[in-house]
Amino acid sequence: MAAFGAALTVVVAVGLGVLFTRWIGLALDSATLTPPERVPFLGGGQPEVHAWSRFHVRYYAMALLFLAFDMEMVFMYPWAVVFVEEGAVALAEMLMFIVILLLGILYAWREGALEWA
Amino acid sequence: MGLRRALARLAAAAEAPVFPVIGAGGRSVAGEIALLGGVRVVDSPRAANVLLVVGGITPGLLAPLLQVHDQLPTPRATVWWPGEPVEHQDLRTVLGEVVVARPGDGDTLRGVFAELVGGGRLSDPPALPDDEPAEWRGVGPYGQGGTGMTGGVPYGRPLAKRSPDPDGLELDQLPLRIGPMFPPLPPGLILDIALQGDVIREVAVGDNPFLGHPDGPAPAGLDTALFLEAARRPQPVATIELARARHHLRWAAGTLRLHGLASESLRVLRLARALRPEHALEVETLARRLRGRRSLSWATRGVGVVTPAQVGFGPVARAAGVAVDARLDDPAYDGIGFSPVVNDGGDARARLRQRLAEAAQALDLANRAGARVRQPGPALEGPRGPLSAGEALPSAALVDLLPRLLVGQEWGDAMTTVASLDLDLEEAAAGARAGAPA
Amino acid sequence: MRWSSPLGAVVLVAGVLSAGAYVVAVLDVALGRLTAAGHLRLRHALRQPLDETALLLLTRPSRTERPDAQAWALAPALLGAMAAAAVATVPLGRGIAVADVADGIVLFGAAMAMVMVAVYLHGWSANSPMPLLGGYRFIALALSYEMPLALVLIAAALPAESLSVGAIVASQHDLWNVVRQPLGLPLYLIAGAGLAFWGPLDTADGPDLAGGTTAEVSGPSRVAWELARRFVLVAVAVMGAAVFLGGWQGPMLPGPAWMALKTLVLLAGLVWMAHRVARVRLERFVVVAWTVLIPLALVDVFVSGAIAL
Amino acid sequence: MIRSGTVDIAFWMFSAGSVVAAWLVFRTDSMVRAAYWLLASFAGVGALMVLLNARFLGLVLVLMMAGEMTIMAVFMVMFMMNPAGLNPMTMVHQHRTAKIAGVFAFAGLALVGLVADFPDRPADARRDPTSDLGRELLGDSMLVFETAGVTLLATMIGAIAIASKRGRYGDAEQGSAPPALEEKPPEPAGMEH
Repeated sequence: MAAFGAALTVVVAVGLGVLFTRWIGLALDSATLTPPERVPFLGGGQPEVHAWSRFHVRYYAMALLFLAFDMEMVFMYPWAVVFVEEGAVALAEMLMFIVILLLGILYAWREGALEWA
Repeated sequence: MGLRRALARLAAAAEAPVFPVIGAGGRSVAGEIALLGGVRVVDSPRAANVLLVVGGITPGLLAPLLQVHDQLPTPRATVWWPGEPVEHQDLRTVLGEVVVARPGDGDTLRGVFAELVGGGRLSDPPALPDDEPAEWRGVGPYGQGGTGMTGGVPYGRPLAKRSPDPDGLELDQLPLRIGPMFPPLPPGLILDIALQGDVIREVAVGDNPFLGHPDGPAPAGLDTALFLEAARRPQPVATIELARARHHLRWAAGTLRLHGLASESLRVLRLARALRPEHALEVETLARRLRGRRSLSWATRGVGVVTPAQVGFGPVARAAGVAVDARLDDPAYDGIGFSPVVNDGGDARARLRQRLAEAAQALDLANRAGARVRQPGPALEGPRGPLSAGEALPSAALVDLLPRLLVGQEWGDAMTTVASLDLDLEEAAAGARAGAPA
Repeated sequence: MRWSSPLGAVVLVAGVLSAGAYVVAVLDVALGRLTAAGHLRLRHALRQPLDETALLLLTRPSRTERPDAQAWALAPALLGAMAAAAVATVPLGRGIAVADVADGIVLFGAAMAMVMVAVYLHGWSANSPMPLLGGYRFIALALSYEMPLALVLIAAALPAESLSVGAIVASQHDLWNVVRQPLGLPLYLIAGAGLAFWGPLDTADGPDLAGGTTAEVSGPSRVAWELARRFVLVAVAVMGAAVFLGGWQGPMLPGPAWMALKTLVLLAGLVWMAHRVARVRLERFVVVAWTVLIPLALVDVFVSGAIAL
Repeated sequence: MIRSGTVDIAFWMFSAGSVVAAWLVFRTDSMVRAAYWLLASFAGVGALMVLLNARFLGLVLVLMMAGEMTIMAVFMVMFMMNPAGLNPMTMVHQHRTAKIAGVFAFAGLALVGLVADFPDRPADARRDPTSDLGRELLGDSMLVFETAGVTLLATMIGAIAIASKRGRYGDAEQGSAPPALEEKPPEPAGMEH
């Protein structure tokens, strides 16, 4: 548990350290910006609308595939720990599990689901 | 304040981050900026402290220039390389503190930057008035400018509207006017893009900012000026071919930068700057090396396919497998073993290979041509296509091609495609004038 | 000083990250100049990163019209913090580890999964089209590299019979994983370049988006972001050195020196790659990641497993 | 070993943090913020699990939720109008039902907590829960584990079949009737093969 405490300390400290970099700049110059200075860069023009919008993510099918795969990966961590101890059974079992999931990738690839919609 | 002084001392020795804006007649010097000592060209005005305006500012470029100027964070300064002749807007009347320098003068630029950082020079004030894009403060139920879920102008701008998509999802489409100072695009190109996700749904080419000036662009300011000159007066073949090789290498440098190979791009620019016919072997090696670069092929293969039916001239057509070249009918090239280089595929990869091979071939021809002089008369093959008196210059036709090419492309592919066509908006404007009935 | 005491831990990790980030910047300038001009000036390379940082600190941070300011500020801090968490799991010498926990590579994986959150927030928060596209591109990239990244680390854990990085280092006493599992390191470096959106996988901050998620970032915020991003690169290299190059083990030199040397080798390789390999076309990379990299990573797991038995 | 007092403080801090973050999910107008407040809440729960010595599960929760919440954010932004909350709105609807359901759920869970007789079988703190989990997966729960594989495959195929419009043989909607959500004239089916 001490190790986790140390890791947490480090995370917080480095995060604050990076934030501090920004603070140096703000301390040196805190003048306000005019609206034209705040216009998003498009090469000289002004945007007509806010960029925040219902963004059409072209890889949504791949994102769904990832959800399933992410789940699969989680099973592999504990498997890896006991792998040598359990021997060939573990290898065979995981092989079966993975082959089933590879079918999923194969299907997705055949359906063109990995490409931009 | 001690910290500030210490930082300023360090910062004054840094490379000056420069955002270049290329105006009329500026293309020919633009390639040199990246090679100036102590200067770094950046991709966005937000990363720059010095705005470098090269060439003349036409009326169409003025408003975008002021906008980009204000997007530079303070401390900022503006340096202007007006070039000859100063027939356009005098920048000093619209931007208060402009330092005018001779084109290619890196020392003044460095000096301005050092003064700016050292505190000896005040940062430029904003050029545009302190106005909101739209009246919104105090409007709406929370004073945010909007109404309901998607109505009104919250914080000064409306929300995007939905629009059908071949994918079947009716999601928002961002109407974006990109350019004329967007680094991945050629200077002056304005694209009105309807962007849905990262895919381009509609494209219209905006008004060419180089058009509309009473005199039009001066041909002397074009980056193909030497070729236009050669179309009218006798010119040694070696000079023409050397200029062609240089042109293609500069273009290749821009393409390499776009594909994330900035240092390689500088190396090619360096080669282009000091190019002599003796460099034939070096250019040959470069062409072979880049041809063998898998990653580069991978990023450009199949992107932006142009068929011979769409473009029937210049390197673009030759990259699509058509052996068309004005030099074939040019007596000046008889007997020095010229035959056009051809690639197939017509995609961005083919165009990269095509231009690199043509650069190598041009140096080869320059060596073989000796003191041979080309006489005006037949059409001259310029680096983008044939140039003949009274006809439209090649860029004009290539710009017209954009809408059809870009629709349906992902953003990065679209940028690759535009870069691979080697457009010059100024030439397109000059060509439009030349092609117009008198 | 005990390295798991709060002060010791912070000094160790912040020191490794800062030193590594500086080395990356120097290598980047040096290799860039070597490629561009064929020669290098060491003094220039050593000074350049410091000068540039000073300039950025004196430059005013920009703001867009209506950004999500808090999330925008949070993004670099989160990115840097996650790099710190990743480095904390790695033993840098015999007994020099901040958090060599039993589930080390899971902690590393969790920290690196948060990178996606940080980069997306950085792109989203500006409320500007180019950063937005950059943020969304990174998600596509992250969803593609994350699986190979986790799988090659799992493969390395097989012979160690433990998820702890210390145990993985110890398991390489006789033979380094780079030899025992030849597929591991290349796959790991590809995924690692993706993690730090570095070189050929810099699709999020690329020049075709005028800087992508950094297109609206100037001054100190830019320092914070570039620093955090280099921290991630360093974390990738440190972990790679431990998991594939035998970590702190080696003859003659003390452990930390070996670790530094191996990390340096990997960092130099990553920087070299950035100057050498063109940026990928994302759409193509995604397909290749799923149809080639993931199956290869699975092969790596099974071959490594079969060898470990 | 850290003194138990520190662990207690950490426990309460993470608990409070999780609850506050979960509450903020409904207080923000931005879909991205909502998703990431939820992630923060999950991360707090993950930390609690680590404190309870379920280290693997705690870390894996964070690992998975980082990806999952990002995907959720992306999908929410895709389909919600006004995804960034530029015009203020409320994330809470059907107040009366929600209040009643909330009170009942809380009371029920609290009751279980107070009344139930939890087994008191402290596990050996030195045992590694991760390897125990691995042995379980390869032993008694092997069938569950393999069933999970098949379920995930079904999930993948189902998700792609539903979400992807472009199919192997062309447009997936070609020849199919549109869903009866809106009044639309049915498209002539089977015009092209």
